[in-house]
Amino acid sequence: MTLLDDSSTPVLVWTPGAHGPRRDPAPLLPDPEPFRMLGTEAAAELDADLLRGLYRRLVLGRRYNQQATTLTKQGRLAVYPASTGQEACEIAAATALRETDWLFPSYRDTLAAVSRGVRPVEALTLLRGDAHSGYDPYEHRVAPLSTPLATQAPHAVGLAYAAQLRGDDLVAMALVGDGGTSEGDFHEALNFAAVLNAPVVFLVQNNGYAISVPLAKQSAAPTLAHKAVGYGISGRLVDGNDAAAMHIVLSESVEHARSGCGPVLVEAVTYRLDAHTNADDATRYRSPEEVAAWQAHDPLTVLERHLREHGLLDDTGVAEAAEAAEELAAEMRAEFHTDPLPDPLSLFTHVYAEPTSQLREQAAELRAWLTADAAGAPTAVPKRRR
Amino acid sequence: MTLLDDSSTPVLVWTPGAHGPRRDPAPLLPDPEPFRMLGTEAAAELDADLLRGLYRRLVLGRRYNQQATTLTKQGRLAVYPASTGQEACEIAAATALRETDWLFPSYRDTLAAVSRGVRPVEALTLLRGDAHSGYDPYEHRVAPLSTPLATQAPHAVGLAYAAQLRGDDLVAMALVGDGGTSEGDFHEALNFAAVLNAPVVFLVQNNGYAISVPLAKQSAAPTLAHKAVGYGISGRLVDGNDAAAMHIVLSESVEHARSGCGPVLVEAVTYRLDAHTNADDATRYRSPEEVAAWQAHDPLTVLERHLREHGLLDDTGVAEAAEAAEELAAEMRAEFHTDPLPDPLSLFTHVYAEPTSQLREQAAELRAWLTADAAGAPTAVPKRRR
Amino acid sequence: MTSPATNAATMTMAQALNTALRGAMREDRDVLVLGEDVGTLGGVFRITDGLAAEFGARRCLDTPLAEAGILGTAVGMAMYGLRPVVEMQFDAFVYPAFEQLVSHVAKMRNRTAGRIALPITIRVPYGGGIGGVEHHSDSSESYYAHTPGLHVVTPATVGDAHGLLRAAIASNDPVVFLEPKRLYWSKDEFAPTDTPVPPIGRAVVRRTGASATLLTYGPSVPVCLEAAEAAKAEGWDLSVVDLRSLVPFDDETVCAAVRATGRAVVVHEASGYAGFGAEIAARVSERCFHHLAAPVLRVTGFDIPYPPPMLERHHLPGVDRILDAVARLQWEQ
Amino acid sequence: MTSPATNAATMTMAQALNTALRGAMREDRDVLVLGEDVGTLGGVFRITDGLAAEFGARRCLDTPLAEAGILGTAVGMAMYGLRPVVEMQFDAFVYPAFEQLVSHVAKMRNRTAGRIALPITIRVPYGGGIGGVEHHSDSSESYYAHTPGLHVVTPATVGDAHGLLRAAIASNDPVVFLEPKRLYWSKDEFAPTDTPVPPIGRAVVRRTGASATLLTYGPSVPVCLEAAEAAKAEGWDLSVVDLRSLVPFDDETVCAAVRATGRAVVVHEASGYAGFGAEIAARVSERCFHHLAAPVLRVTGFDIPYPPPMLERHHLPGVDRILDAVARLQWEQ
Ligand SMILES: Cc1ncc(C[n+]2csc(CCOP(=O)(O)OP(=O)(O)O)c2C)c(N)n1
Ligand SMILES: Cc1ncc(C[n+]2csc(CCOP(=O)(O)OP(=O)(O)O)c2C)c(N)n1
Ligand SMILES: [Mg+2]
Ligand SMILES: [Mg+2]
Repeated sequence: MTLLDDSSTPVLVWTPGAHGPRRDPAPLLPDPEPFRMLGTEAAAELDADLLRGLYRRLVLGRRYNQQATTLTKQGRLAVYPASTGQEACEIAAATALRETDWLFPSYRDTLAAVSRGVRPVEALTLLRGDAHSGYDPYEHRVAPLSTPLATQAPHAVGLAYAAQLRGDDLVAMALVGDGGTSEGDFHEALNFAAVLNAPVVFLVQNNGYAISVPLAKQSAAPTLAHKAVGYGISGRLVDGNDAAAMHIVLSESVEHARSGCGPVLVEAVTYRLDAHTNADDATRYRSPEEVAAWQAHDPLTVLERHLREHGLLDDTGVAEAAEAAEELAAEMRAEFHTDPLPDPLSLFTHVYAEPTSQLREQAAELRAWLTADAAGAPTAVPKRRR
Repeated sequence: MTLLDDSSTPVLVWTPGAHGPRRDPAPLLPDPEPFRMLGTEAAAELDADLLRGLYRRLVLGRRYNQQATTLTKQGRLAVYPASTGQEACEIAAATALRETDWLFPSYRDTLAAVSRGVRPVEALTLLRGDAHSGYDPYEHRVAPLSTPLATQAPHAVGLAYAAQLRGDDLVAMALVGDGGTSEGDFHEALNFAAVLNAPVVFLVQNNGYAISVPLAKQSAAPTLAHKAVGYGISGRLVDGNDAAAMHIVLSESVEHARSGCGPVLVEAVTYRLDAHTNADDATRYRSPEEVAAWQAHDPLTVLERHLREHGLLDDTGVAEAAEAAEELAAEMRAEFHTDPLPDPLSLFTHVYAEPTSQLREQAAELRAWLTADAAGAPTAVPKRRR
Repeated sequence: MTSPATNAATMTMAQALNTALRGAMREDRDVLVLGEDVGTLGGVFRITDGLAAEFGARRCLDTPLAEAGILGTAVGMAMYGLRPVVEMQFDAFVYPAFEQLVSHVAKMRNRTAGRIALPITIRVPYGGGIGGVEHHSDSSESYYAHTPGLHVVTPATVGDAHGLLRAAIASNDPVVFLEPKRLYWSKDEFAPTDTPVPPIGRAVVRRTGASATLLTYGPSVPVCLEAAEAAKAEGWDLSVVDLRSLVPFDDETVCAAVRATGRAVVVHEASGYAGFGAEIAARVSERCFHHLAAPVLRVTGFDIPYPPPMLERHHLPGVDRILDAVARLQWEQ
Repeated sequence: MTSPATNAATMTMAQALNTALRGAMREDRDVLVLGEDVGTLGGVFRITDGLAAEFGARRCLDTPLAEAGILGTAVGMAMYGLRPVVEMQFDAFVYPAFEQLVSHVAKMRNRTAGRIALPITIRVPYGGGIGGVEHHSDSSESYYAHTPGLHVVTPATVGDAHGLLRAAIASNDPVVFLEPKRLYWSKDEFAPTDTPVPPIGRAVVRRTGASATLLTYGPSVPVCLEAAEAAKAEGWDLSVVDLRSLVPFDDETVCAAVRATGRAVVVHEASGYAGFGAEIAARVSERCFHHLAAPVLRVTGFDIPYPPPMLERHHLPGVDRILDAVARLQWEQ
């Protein structure tokens, strides 16, 4: 079935008489316009529960972003890269996957992790600063947040391949930013996935910027989804601020991959409404007008408008969602109220399965210093071991 | 003119109302079949001198490959990756460029370098083993042969950008193999070239294999030329064994780049008739039938047949070309007749502009050992400095 | 640390670096800056602030997000005669460009027998102590120092930041220029015009003492100076040598300073194992063997991945650990 | 070097490595091999010969030509419970995968507090002496040894090649497995079934002598043994320690061997500056200070890019240079 099946027929090389494309590129190309549901006629057919569920998740997601941002102001988080404005993408990444599937998030995607069940405090541990990764990746099948951009994309391919080799039903989804698509690892991951026919969905959240660098300085492609054809896989273009469209396109893509039809590259066109992180000054590189234009297309507004217009949401529904969101926020505040006290000696515990003798020596040294410290060493050279 | 002009209009971000492709992908896509001239009706219109020139170069190129291979058997070359069967590509890379342009060859492309004027002995120095690079890159504007695959592609982009910045008329051509297209550097180079609108032509010689790995295990793309669209540049597909088609497509691509229309990705479909190198055993991974099929499509045969059929070549012409080729071969044999005696102390001369004090110490050490050696140190511990 | 001079002003190391770039770009139109966010934003640390405005977006170039591409492009630029200054956004993001660095940047002059020179400056904000999340606090100098063909320098003062960066840009060899990010906001009086450009390859003795010698560089220099102050209370008078240049190495200054005291401690942030301190300790032990009253000790980061912010203070060599090492220099003999 | 045993056969190191891979794949279906040309061709050095035929193309996987992709894919495989053995075709072609190696492979266990283990073996044919063109003879062990989270081993004998590779594949940590390519065709009697798997982290004393101790590993082990033979004529009786494991380091064995003679020379092929020998010399100088009658000397490759084939013999530490260093160990004292 796959290209590399043991039993495969002799490898195809183009022969002089058959030089044409090995596959028809036409079906791989994305639609010229991003796929949209909300605001279209087709939207009327959508399942009301699905939409209401997406709405509640969006409200939660927005509140999550706000609360995390507030935590940075209170010094409870060292830094926070908000996904405000991108919540529809983050959430759909979770709703499109089965529990047994895997998510490979990038550093901005804590909301996607939370949407898969990771507790906010664990998803945010990296950004609080007490540990590198706060959650057990195997619990909800969420790989650790990847800070080096696009480097987790090949991991998704390897994991999906391994599952396929074992005969397990599993799709891996890797999240990358528009900037991340420029990295070599992105290219290599797509190519490996295509050649291995690994069940992977690559979701590019094109939010228009890589920190300060706009898309026009990042890529000259017609759309980022057009990159798919260069790997022989399907490209999809979707409105990333349309939660229904996101859910549908990602679900279709996941099923495409799951059914053995190969990986899919999805470009979601969206916008980062907040600055890159709380430490960034976005006014240096984009205009208030631009931000305002996108605010009008806020995924939450778009969905709420649709729901209200179709009589699927009333003030009670809004209030209920808001209440759930407040609960989440309160839980986050409570979790972050206390300062974590990571154990300094934990520095040595997980470098290797067993600490080397070198690390044992160093741990002993640190222990001695900590003890001297606690005992209050003489004042002239405080804390020094004697 | 370029995307990054200082005076450029505010950067384009997709606005909610204008989500469609930023450029029409259709003109970027390669033709479904490789472009061919020889054997087509259009071939009759071709300039006879051009064709005869290509023929003479092909004959020379073939002889060059044979002679170099012979030199490995005689131990005069450490290793030789022949471009036998790919001579039309190698040669067209030279004929399509102006003297002021630059070529960035890969490790297999010594023939392309020689076709630009580099002396065979200098082009082959790396493979003889007396020095890393035998020619002055500035003399014929040929970058050193690049062994780490695809890594020279970004160099071509940087050089082309620098020339553009200085207002110099220059095109850079980078040669990559089908295997090399999988490397991250290939991707990054194409993307940089596209975004910077740098005048670069990327020529991929798709010879069906990366050592033993066939194209089907390297890429699932419709054609490698289809990768162009993902960068927003033009892709061209051409029969790499048709010297006329190669010359025309590369010339057009070079002029496309020169005139500021952006980089071009050209895929030449060809075949490596010899093994990967003299040290490789190609029977391990491909059948005699496959090789035979391609032998029938040998670029030299194809062109000779065309020339004879159109009365542009007779036995005298063939003999003349063969004679010139024999001269080249004789020259190569003469050049390689003697063993080079590289100076051991040259090891230290070009690490930095000025040797560091560390290197001066080490050079002195080596000098002392060499002197002791020459003086014939006592036998018990021969060559040891006392 | 520099003495007040005419037209001196107080500036931060970040400003001094910016001044150096601006000065080099004004004097030589072949100098250009490229990297992620270096243009409109002026870099995440604002080191390139204002350069795009003054010199245009093509000479202070916001590139796509791909470090191998950035460095590889710089190689091509340098082949054509430009003097590119590359900004790597953070230490760990040099790694994607490692092949370009090792296989091309470091080797190009050598492999072309001197025909192609690559006057590229690679600026790398490095080291910890600023509460950065993982991959933002690496000290990777050992990788570069072990790669023949690269110069490796790192300033510890505002004046040296300016001078060494000017020297790096003026060098006809590639220079890995390591900027201690936790010193970006350190301040000093300093006059760019009066300050001579220090030659690459010279260490400087920041403090002369008679008891023992601390050998250090970059972010650990102020820590060692602090330790030297604190050591006075113990009756130790410490020398502090700021290497400034890891490649080439100033054997002369270092060995003289060690021989003068007969005792030495090497201090750096990077993990100790096969770290640059091993080279310092090995050289000094070999070259000053008969002058040494005690083994050369190393105070370094542990052999662990750089820790999360809340634990980094335990990892970084501080005054106490340095004094502890000094105390172990076998004074009883 | 191993003593003849039951069912012993003479084989090359290449065959021993192949035997180890085959054995591991037979015993554990989670073991898989991936890399460039490892399948149909059996690798350019034929180390994976026959594995695709026996275990199928999906367990001995010819990948696309992209080293970061290969190693990154292996990371994902390992996350899912497989035990990938990656072949890097040549030493210098690890560099494109450096970010995956340093930022993920080395750190994954640590950054996930032990939740994700990466039992990946990264096989790297390394070192010179085979007349390879540029980028085919690098000794890059120092880069790996300085990266916490990686084990780094290198065999010098046929038996160790087998045993250490089995140990590497069995390890729950990532192991950089450096194969001295010029020893691929070295032969020895050896019985895979009888030979115990040596634990990673133990050095072995290959020769015991009283005059001085040579500390070495990988391709330099046979050279040192040869030097020790030649030294007899000078009246020197040399110990030779084969480190086998660079990380972890066997301080016990090494220090005992150095203390026993009071003199030591470190030998390796890699450039000396900030090379792994610096770590050995620094550790030994620190830990055996009062036992040392002379400084620890280093005999290494020069601080230059690896030279072209015709000059490599001048660069590589040979018997003469080793004996010259031994002669400089201050015997007159
Ligand atoms: C390999 C690498 N290079 C550089 C960085 C520094 N960096 C962090 S975020 C960022 C921009 C990312 O842009 P994009 O991929 O579009 O994602 P977004 O921030 O928009 O979510 C950069 C350059 C990094 N994390 N990793
Ligand atoms: C970065 C890198 N990885 C691996 C190699 C080893 N290698 C040399 S040639 C080759 C195959 C190249 O295939 P392709 O790009 O198709 O070029 P061709 O040999 O067909 O001309 C490989 C894997 C290399 N030179 N560089
Ligand atoms: Mg973005
Ligand atoms: Mg090929």
